[in-house]
Amino acid sequence: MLLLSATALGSSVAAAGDKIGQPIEFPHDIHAGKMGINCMFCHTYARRSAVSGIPPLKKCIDCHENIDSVKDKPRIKKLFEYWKTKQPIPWKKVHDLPDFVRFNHERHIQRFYFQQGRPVEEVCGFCHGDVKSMTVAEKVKPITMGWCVSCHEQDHHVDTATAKTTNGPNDCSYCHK
Amino acid sequence: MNDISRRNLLRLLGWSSASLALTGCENSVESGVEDVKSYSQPQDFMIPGVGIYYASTCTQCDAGCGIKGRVREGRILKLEGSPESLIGKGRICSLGQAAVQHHYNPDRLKEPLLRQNGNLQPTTWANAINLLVERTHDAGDKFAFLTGPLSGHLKVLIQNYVESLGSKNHFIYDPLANKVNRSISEQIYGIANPLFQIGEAKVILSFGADFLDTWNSPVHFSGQYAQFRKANDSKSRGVLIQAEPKMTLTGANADRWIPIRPGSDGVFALGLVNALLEDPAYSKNVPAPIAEAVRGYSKARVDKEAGAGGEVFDRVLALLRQRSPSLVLSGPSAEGHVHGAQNAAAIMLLNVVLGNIGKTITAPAKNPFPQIAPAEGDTAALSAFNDGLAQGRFQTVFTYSVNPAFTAPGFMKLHENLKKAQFRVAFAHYRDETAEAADLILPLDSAMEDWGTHLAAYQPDGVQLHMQQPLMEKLYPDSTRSLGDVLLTLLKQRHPDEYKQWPDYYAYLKSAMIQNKPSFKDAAEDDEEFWYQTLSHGVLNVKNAQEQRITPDLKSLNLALPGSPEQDQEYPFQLVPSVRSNLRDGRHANLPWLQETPDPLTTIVWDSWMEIHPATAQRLGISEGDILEISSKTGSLKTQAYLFPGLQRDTVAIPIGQGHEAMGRYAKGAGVNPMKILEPVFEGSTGEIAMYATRVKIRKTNERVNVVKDEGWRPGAINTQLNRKIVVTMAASKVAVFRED
Amino acid sequence: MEEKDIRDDIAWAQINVDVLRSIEKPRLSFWLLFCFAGCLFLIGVACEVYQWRKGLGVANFDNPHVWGLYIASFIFWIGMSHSGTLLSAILHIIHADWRKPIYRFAEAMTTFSLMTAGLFVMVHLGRLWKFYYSLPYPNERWTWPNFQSPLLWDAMAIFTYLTSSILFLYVGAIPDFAICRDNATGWRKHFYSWLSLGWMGTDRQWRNFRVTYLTIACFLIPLAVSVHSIVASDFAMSQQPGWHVTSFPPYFVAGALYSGCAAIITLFIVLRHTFRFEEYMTLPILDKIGRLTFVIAMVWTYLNFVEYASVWYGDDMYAKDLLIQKATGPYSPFWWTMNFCGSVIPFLLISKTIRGNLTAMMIISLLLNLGMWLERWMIVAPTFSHGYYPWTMDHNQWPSFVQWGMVLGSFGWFGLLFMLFCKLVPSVSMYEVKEMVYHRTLAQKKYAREA
Amino acid sequence: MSIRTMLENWEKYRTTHPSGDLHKDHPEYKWAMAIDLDTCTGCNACVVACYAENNVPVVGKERFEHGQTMHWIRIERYWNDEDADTPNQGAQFLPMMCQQCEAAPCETVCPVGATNHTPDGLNSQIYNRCIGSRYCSANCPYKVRYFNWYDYPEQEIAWPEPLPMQLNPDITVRTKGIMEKCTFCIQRLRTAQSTARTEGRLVKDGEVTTACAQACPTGAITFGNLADPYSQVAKMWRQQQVELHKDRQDKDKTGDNGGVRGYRVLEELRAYPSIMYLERVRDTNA
Repeated sequence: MLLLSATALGSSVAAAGDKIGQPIEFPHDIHAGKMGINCMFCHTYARRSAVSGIPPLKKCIDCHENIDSVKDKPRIKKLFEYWKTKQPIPWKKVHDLPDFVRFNHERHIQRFYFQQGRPVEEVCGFCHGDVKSMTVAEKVKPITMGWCVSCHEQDHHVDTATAKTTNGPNDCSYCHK
Repeated sequence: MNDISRRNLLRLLGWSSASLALTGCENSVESGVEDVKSYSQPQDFMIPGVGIYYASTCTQCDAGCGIKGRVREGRILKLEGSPESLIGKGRICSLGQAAVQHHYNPDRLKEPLLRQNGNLQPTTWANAINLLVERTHDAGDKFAFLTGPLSGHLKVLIQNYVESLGSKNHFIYDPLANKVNRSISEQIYGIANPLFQIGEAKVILSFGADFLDTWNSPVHFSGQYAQFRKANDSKSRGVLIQAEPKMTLTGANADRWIPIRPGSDGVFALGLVNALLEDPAYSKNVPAPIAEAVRGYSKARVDKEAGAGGEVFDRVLALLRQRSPSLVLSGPSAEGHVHGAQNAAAIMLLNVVLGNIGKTITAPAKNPFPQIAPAEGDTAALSAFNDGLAQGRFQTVFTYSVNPAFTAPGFMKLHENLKKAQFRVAFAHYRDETAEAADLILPLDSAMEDWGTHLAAYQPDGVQLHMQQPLMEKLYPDSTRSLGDVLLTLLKQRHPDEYKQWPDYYAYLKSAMIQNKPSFKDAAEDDEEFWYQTLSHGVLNVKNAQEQRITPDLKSLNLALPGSPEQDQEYPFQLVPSVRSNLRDGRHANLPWLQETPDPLTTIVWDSWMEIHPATAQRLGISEGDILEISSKTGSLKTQAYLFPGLQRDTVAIPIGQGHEAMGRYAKGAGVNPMKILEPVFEGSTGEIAMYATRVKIRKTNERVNVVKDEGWRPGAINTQLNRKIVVTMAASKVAVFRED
Repeated sequence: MEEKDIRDDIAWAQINVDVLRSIEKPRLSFWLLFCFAGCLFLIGVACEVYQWRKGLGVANFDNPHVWGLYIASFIFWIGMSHSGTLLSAILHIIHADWRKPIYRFAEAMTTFSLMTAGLFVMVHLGRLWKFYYSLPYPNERWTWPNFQSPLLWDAMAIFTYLTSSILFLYVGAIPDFAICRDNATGWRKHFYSWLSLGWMGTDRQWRNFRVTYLTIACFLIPLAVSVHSIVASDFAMSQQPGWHVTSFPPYFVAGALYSGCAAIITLFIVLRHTFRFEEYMTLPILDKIGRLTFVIAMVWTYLNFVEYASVWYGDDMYAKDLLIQKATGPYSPFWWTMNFCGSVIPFLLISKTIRGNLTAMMIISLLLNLGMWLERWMIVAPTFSHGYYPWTMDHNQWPSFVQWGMVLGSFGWFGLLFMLFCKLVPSVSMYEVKEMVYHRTLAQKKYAREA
Repeated sequence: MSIRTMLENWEKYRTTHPSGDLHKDHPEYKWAMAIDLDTCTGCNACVVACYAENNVPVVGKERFEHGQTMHWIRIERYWNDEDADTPNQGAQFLPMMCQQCEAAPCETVCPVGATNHTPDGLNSQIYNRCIGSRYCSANCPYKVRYFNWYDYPEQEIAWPEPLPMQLNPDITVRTKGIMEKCTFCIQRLRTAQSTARTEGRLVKDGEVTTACAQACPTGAITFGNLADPYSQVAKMWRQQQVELHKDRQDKDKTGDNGGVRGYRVLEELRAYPSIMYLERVRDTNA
């Protein structure tokens, strides 16, 4: 039995910080870092929906149509091939929570970015790490329940009229579906 | 918004995650395992993780409620009622809810099948179309097309096609048709489908009209029923009286349920008429000859023939006198006899006598589009179709949205007769019984993938046109097609220049709608905008639809009712092939949700059963779960017994819709099909199949099973509350009335 | 002058020989029983594997019958466990000498039936592989089990009881391990010298030994009582008709002692035969156990009656309905058998001749335990068949072979452990039997002198 | 990790009886229902709607026969004793689902706290915490908790391809060994609450409803926030003189409830259910 539990405990921790092979090695370092583009310019759904989704192909094209300097780069070529065939790019999920977890991007961004006006690097980076320093995204934070709880159990002073609690919801049913 | 961008809009994403959702509660945080896709070119309002509602029309039954489908990540997840629809008014029934399971059904046809040397082989659409063309080009009157009830532009296309082949053989068949009712309404009210203002009535006397579950437009009636039951300052709580041999769901909700002898409805009604006419206040409503004709129907006679006279009769009479307006409805159990028309006439006469015309029975608004107006079916059409086959008059036969091989009564031998046609084509979603008998099976788009326009036969409050539009990408884009597209292709072969302007059914619909734009309420100026409006609302209200009035006509009213039949010793029981709302005529028997949902009255699932009255059962030594052999003059079947008090004593009931021999894993082999033992009896004036006129005998076999049902297993014939406060009942007279705030 | 519990002219050396022989070469019947138990156990294992892979449905649970034989047997085995330790401890404190030859295996019985009970909690779980959620261990999620749940109290109480009764058993056996060590050779020598913790039999060791033993004994008595009261609260704390009864804790404890004594009688006879213990497990002792059993049986009968009466005269219609159902419904055969075995059969024990007849006692003890097992089942099952809610009442449910298989398996598992124990540990406490012999011989010398 | 959290969490599991001051117990939301048995026709629309919304598996004939069905809401049909002859007044229908009790018998007994009370007055079920001791179901007076006796998702009958595409992504598909039950469509509630919170307001009445209430063709089911005195459901509870924190309503103490129809099933068990039923009505003149 103990052995059983040991394995069960062990399995709940996923490997952190390893690079994942993506169809296109997307350079976050250039976009977010060098160009300093706001995360939510591309990840536009994160503030409007529980799931952040993936930026639609159109987003990439709209800009890259007009950036001739990099048109011949292999990654961009590949991008336009997908666009021509109207095929969605089969990205791999980097931060994939279990099916029984309900994580709400919208609430976090609305609260910390829009209500408290914290810098986007901090708000997004808190869970996704310093994306500026990565090409394709890497999972650097454990995002296990314990890690979530480490915030939700603490008191955060919030001075907006609407927020009723001083920390996130602690009730199981808010995050478990 | 054109077809192409619409397809993009529905571009699927996250299919894989859908199937992975089955991993449930055991997995942990992952990285780089699942795929995540994005729309390539989404509309602004398409947000992953947020459901979007698209308006469409429910095609599960012919009521035609408007629906809104919740689409997420390009998948249709759930249907809700559309508040804009005047029929459903935002509500939806169990059938409608289950429609998504037709779309995602694992047994859907995924490719055209052609019969080659005896068995069905996969073939291509191109090949199929060629076959259709060559087998029909000189078919002429040797061509027959059997469909279910139709309306909208699909009806136009089908009719045009049949016409273009020079054939007159378009048969519209509806196994559950209320044709008798329509024809008598036509005769008395001058309108086939008058509106029943159930909400306005203070007392309803219904002769087997199961308006809450299976009759005409159940969801709409249910909404009205809620008003009917509500007491407020202006009106008292409505009283429902149901007279029928087998308790329907409506009967189960009645304040007084009267088990009258099958077919004696007319007698009961005329008894009431006769009693009412003694009062001049009522007699002024009817001409003398009628009063003369009904003179004979005394209370005593009603008691003798209907088995429901005496005190019950007086109660009903008193209520009808005290509470006006009332409403009297005639249902299938009254009409499904040789003298069904007379029964219906007698019942509707009661409405005239009570002066309900114009109060609770009103005329619908006039439909300005005769072309796309609903074409309702009947069972006489099946007989005609069957005769044609039997005489070998039809060489090429098409079927669509019907399953005659399953629903046709056994005595018709339709299955054999079908073989006489050389080329049988089934436009189908499943390999049902009819498809199995066909030479060519053509897989159609599901209702969630197809376009269409619908006009309801029972249309309350004006005229409303319902749009049907795809709620998601085709599951099998290359192998299923819309019937509309197929017909257009075929029509182009016949009259190229007439039809060449429309690339496909979608374009045809769109242009047709835009053509009719002027006749719709607040339609946008710009065509594209109007079309967008049409799709987003799903319904179009017809501008100042012309009102109609009812002037009852009691001339040539046939009230000649037969006396009570003498006891048949050999076949002592009357068979009621009852209709289950969730299976209907059996077209939904392959939906797991509906099979698993208990029948409201018996709570039995996944099977058929025969209902028999506990007292009768005791007399015959039958107990629950005994396998019985029920035989009529034309055949016999075996099923389990269920003791059910809601029956007239010498009546037994077997629900229809089960007993499929094909149609996929969920339907096949579940239960039995009572249609197969119906006697060849037809309604006198309309030639409809008399569904309720079959007599049977019962033999107890020595087999026994556990009846699979939801109610608990306890000793005792019926399931009571054991004096525990679970369902509490209050007398209407006691109920406190609250003012609506 | 009353009959002695055991002959007092047995030489101490003789005792060692007799007892140690049981560890080396028992009768053939021992091995037969051993294999039989093994087979039963394998059946249980097979059922568990099947259930683990398919899900609990194969055990024919349903809504409302969410509990079944597993919980019933769980209570039964917990009950079993009461005889040994409790009796041994109580009798030790009141200096009832006749306990000495039998308490060792009784305590072993306690330990092993507790282990068996534990197994049932496990196989009962829907997600056995997640059972550790119910342990209060600090974790990064900052989640804890629900300390309100009687099930959690159970887990803790049982665990405490198990550890302390193991301790009691072990401590009591140290001097005997030493004897074994001195007489054994080969691996056994190492084994026993390891167990006997360098026991030399010095005065100091004896003194400490007495104190320790007495302390544990005193500690065990309240513990044992509490354990079964807590198990009873699984039901008493719930809200269901037939369970929500105040008198459950004492009722359960009595039932536990009852089945425990019956079990002692059974094993007493078995051991006496297989290990040729006629000299030590003598009829006078059996006679005393018989009397004890009868007394406890009467206590149980009384409490049982109290339960029925309080339901019958109380105004809880639900509980009353249920009681009527038990007596007349589909469960009635078992219910009446239960009452018969539990309350009528024990009256046979009044007769001294029966108490002295091994076969009779064997049969009686088995019947009593059958009754006790049925009692547990009749507490659990009917409440589900005929609870508060009329719609879900279901009188047509029967445990599947999987459940029955596991019940058999549990007896096998218990048998295996117990017989293994007897093979490794002297199942009669040698040093205490010697005390008996010693004291009595002294006493007789005294008589002689006075005469 | 601290003892403080342990005690806090523990406290959270503890079910206290409603104090009578709704705003103390539930400052923002207290989800509740009112079901009118006079307009409920027993048509089963709610049942199928629930299957569609909550990924409830179909179990098939054999499992159903063993009483291992999973429907979260069931339509019950009772007769009177005298109906055995002729049911003159029809049948008695009752939609029964989890009553979301305020002092829920199931909550206190769960060994792992997988079912506990939420701030908005729901009786939540945390699937991935459940170890399947089934104590909750054993202690439920209404027997409305359903256990996954088999790995239903893996059963061929439940979701053969492509049926899984219909599954609602907002709610888990439960695997074997887990207890489940009606949640008042918590996924809908949470979404609505999150939107409201973002807009800095509370959920409006009628903004969110359960699948069963939305489908009901006669509108017999009313769902809403009892803590909002202006919500439809709160009005009905007031009108029917049913108070959440009472195990015996004042109007019933006289024996004659003065024609007010509201009642709660097995109220005397002091579980304080959140679903009020309105008595079925029959006209004795008929």
